[in-house]
Amino acid sequence: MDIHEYQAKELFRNAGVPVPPGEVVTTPEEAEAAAASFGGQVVVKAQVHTGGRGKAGGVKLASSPEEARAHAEKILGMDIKGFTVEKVLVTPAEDIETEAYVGVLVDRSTQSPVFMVSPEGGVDIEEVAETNPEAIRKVAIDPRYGLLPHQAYAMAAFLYDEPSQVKQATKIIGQLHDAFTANACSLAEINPLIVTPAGEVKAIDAKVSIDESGLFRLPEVEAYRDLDSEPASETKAREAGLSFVKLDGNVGCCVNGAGLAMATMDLVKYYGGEPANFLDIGGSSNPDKVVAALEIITSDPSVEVILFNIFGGITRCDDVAKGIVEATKRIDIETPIFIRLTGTNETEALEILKEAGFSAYTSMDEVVETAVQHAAKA
Amino acid sequence: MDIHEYQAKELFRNAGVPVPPGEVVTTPEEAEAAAASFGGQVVVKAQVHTGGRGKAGGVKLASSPEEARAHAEKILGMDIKGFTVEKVLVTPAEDIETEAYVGVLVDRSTQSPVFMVSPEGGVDIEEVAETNPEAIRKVAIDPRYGLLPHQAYAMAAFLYDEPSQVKQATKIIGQLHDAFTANACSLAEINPLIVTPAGEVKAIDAKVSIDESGLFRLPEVEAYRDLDSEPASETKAREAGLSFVKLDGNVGCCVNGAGLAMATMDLVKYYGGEPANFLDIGGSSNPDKVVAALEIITSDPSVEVILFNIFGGITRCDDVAKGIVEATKRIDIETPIFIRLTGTNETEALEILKEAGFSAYTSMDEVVETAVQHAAKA
Amino acid sequence: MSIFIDDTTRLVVQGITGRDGSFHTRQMAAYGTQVVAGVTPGKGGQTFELDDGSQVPIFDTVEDAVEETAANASVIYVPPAFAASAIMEAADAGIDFITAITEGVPVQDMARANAYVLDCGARLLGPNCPGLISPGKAKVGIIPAQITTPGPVGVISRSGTLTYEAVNQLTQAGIGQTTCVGIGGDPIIGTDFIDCLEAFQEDPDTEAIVMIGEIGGTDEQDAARWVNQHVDVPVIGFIAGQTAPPGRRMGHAGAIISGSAGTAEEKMKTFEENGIAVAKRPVDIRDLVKEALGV
Amino acid sequence: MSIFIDDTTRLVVQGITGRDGSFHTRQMAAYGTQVVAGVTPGKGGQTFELDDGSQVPIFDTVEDAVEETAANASVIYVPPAFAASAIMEAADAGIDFITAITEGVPVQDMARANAYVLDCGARLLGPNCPGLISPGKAKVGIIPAQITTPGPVGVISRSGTLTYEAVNQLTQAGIGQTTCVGIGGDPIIGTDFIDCLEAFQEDPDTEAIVMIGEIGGTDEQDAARWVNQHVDVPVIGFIAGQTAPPGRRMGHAGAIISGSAGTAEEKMKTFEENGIAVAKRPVDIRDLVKEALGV
Repeated sequence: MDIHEYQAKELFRNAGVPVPPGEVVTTPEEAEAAAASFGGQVVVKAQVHTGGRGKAGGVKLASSPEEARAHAEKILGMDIKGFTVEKVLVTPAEDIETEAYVGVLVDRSTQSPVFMVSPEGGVDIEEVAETNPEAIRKVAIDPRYGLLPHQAYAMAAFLYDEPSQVKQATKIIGQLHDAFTANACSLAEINPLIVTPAGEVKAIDAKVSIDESGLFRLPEVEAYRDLDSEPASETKAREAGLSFVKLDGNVGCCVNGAGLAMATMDLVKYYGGEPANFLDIGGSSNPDKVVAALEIITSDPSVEVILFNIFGGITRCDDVAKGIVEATKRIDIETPIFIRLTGTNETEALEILKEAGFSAYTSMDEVVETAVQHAAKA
Repeated sequence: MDIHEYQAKELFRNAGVPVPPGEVVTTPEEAEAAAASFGGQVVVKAQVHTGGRGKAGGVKLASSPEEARAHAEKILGMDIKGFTVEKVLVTPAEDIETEAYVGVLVDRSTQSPVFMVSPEGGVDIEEVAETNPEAIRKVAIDPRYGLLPHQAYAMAAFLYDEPSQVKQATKIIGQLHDAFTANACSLAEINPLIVTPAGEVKAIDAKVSIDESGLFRLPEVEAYRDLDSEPASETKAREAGLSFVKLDGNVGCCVNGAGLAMATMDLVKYYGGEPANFLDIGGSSNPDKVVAALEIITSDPSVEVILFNIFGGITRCDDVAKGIVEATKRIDIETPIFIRLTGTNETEALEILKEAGFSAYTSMDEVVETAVQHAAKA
Repeated sequence: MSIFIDDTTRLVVQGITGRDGSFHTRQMAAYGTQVVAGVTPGKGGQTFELDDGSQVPIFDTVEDAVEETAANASVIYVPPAFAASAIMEAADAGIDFITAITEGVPVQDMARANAYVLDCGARLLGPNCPGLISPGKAKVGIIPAQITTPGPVGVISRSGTLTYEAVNQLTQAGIGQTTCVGIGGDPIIGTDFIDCLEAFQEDPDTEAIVMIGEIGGTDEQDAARWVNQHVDVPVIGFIAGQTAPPGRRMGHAGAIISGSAGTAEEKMKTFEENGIAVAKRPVDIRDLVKEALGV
Repeated sequence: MSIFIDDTTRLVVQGITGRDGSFHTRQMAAYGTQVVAGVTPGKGGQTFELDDGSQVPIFDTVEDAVEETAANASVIYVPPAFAASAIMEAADAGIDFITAITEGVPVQDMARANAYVLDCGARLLGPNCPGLISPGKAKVGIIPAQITTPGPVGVISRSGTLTYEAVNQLTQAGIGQTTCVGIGGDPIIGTDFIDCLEAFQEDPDTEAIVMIGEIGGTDEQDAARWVNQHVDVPVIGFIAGQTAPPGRRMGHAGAIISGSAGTAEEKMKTFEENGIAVAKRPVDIRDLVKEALGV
């Protein structure tokens, strides 16, 4: 789960990281008031779950409250890579001597948290990694010991020469690690970590992703979830216990299992179609889930056909078939449905579906090809 | 550093361990008032840094405030194994169904904290270890991982059968471990951990030793140090940065290095004498330390002779000799002093001492034998 | 032969009295797996009845179960909050092979648990995996046994039902399996492709290997290079998620393309570069295996 | 020969600019030890001048020092609050042999640091120890070099000045040492008696071993049993603290008799039972060594 900059800054502040103050607002008037309360120059920053806000014009410096209001007016409602800006953060502008990058993420290959730090901050770290890999230092954190003091120091000394800055950065790296572990983060980064002309080291941007699996222990972080920032269909899917990702095609997919769901999407593409979504209904044959899945899929006006691909292993195919029949009774669906069911109790399942008037297939390729052809005709 | 039961209970309470309330008082009147405020039966418990309080009559049940007062009167001022009772803890009496033992200590052989638990609590655990070792379960805690949930559960399940009690004890074991690590304990134990007739698991006695080396991080625990409970000489030694332990003999010993100090004491005994103390002045030749050492030794009326045994390695013997001469100028000492100095700058040192009128030796055996003979004559 | 489990495996089920645990215990036992013990804290001393009426003793702890029944493998069906602890408990009790079915284990919990398993010298499969089956010998986890049959193909997969799809097609074509292993879809897992490849490479009965990967991470690439250097039998690969957009998690916690790494295209390219036959569609897996085995 | 250190040892001094660190760096270098680097955070790039005018480069981190100077041993003179971290830093930087002189390191810090050193495959001596000297070759720590001389006796001790006493007597009697090791007086230490015994047993030049123990713990008893089973050369033992009362800490954090274990009497008894000649007085050590060597 991605959270907004202002929320990430709150987590960092709680861990002791020096982060300048800020106010999140949803109207230009509030932006003006916030700028006035801070005095001096402020920055107005779009709060959206995507990078590249700056290039898109979502981050603006304002010299006066009036200017802040004008910027907020432009930024609020702006579309950045498909995300509509609903909130802006107003924060005092800082004088910047140097910009560094400090981040920590769960690394799959070392199976541990890994810090990445670079004195070249303020830019995309992936770019630095490509153009100047020597400017990045990576330090794996042994999960048995956590971040060790000498590791934090060595990273800080890689960023700075000035002992006072090294000292401040050592502390901040430790605090960032605390925030990372306390909040089940999969990623926590400060970019840039700046040094002011007075020699103070501060975090002026913050990015955090939370491991969804860790949220059950963190209701206060779960509360950060911004439902406005995701399609309503994804919110509904999550609430129904489904994995759903909206895509741009016209073949609505409903599959059990994430791998099979991806393979089904791929096969749609293989036969010349475009999947409208990723949807994993999981192992359950609960009609409520099937209803929710169908509601979500049909709420997308682009969807021309609905494709079920169910491999009955532990899940019994006849249970799923009953669920589909039950679901289509409960909601009115005009979109044609193509169903493939195979595995446990397949014969009974096909019987149930045929009785209810559905086309039913046992081959994955056959059903996908048919559905794609149908969608192309629509 | 040993702390009192009431202090240990405070640390445990801070970690969440269920500990009945209690009040520490220094007068019978206060004991009566405390008993009245709790109502019902109370226990009046001597607060001293030694075990066996019960057998010595230092723990008494009182059915009324008046009785609590009477008990406090007897217990306050009582001598238990050389410790004078200055404080008593008044605490509500608990009904007890079962008594268990739960302790954790730093174990030298596994180089890690080790838990010991036994369903046979309320008695000396060393006794249980001898008479019924199967009633004790030991679990080493890997310092890389800390106490793991399954370890806490397995210990609790060893103590209790009733699931609710297992659950409570699992939690308490975790809290005890938290208290142990947060307070640099070398030992933290609950004995007994009781179950009340209502099925509640509670700690009704607590014992904690703190690793002296960890105190620099824990000013609030350092403040627990009870100067009344140790000889004034030991307080003075600690403040002067000396290691000092008062003993019962008449040969005052002043040595550099703990091992050599013990070996010197042993040699005093070997030649038929009795050491009056253990005293390690460390590696410093600072006259202030020598002054403090001499003041401490001479404040013991039993001391008949003072024995210096200095091996000059890094410490230069001439510096120590100067320190001794300087020290004896600053304070007036009538007790005869026997000095052995050997090692770095030994010749210069012996010169300095002879000039100041001291006997000076280079052999450890010779000086000890001479000092012991002199003490025997005194 | 087979890898990791066979008819000598003595299994303890952690969470045997739960909904999933009890269901799958019956399935595993019915398949012939030696289910020797169950663990549910607080239910030690009770027994769990199998379909044939025989009783599996339940213990409070894995340690007790190992002591009483000499269990050497465990399978975990406990809720996510307790899964990492259950894994560590099994490792601490001396279990050699631990399979964690549980989905949704916090990834930082897993980092610690994984380190612990290694420190104990045990092997973990999962979490968030369907487990494994050595057809005709034993099954640990939730793979439907009826889609498998004994034979010469080793199957390794990050997915569940996609694996069933592929295995089912093999079985229907008369091609059996030595062992089918689901390694799971989480970012941090115990046993990875290379561990399985190594085991299959050492198994004389495995004559071809199927690797079913997906987007996210670079495990498939690493595995491909390992195949190139160490594997003698033909390897057939498939990658799910060719149409997955970057930055979006596709169900599995680990199925997410971050940055430039982890795309299906990249993985398939690396497969090809390292001599792995790449199946474009699931059904191609069967055909490529047939070709490789010459049947 | 010698154990742990010799003339190939390349030493980095952690805390080189501190009071103790700077003094002993000069002493060690003057003895001929190769002091190749110093570490003081914030002073990287400066140099430390030895008595002969040569300059030792100072680095911010041990990692930098190892990279630039190929140091393979470190000695630690930093304050107690930072000592455990300094130990872990040295181990992480790939140092093989770490000597921690610092006294007063919190024991729970040490438990973690010790585990870390083992995980890194390094060896730690100390903390709270005088270090070691291989006479004529190298000295690491604070043992006064002038009381030692090359020869056939290996010395292991939990104490500082008591060791000097014993070694001095050997030297004055013309009996030299292969290596004198002070293992330190803390409850949790890196290298123990058995580690040293093992090293001396493998050292062809060590013809007799002196073990100087003290009250507290059961290391001496364990060592005595090990001697009985594995050591071929004569071993002479001494235990300090025969007159120490139970329950009182005698200076060293580890010198405390708890319960029935750890008394000097018990230790001396176990020495005798395992064929170790027991010295009653420090001066007897010399005489027993003479007897053992037949000189």
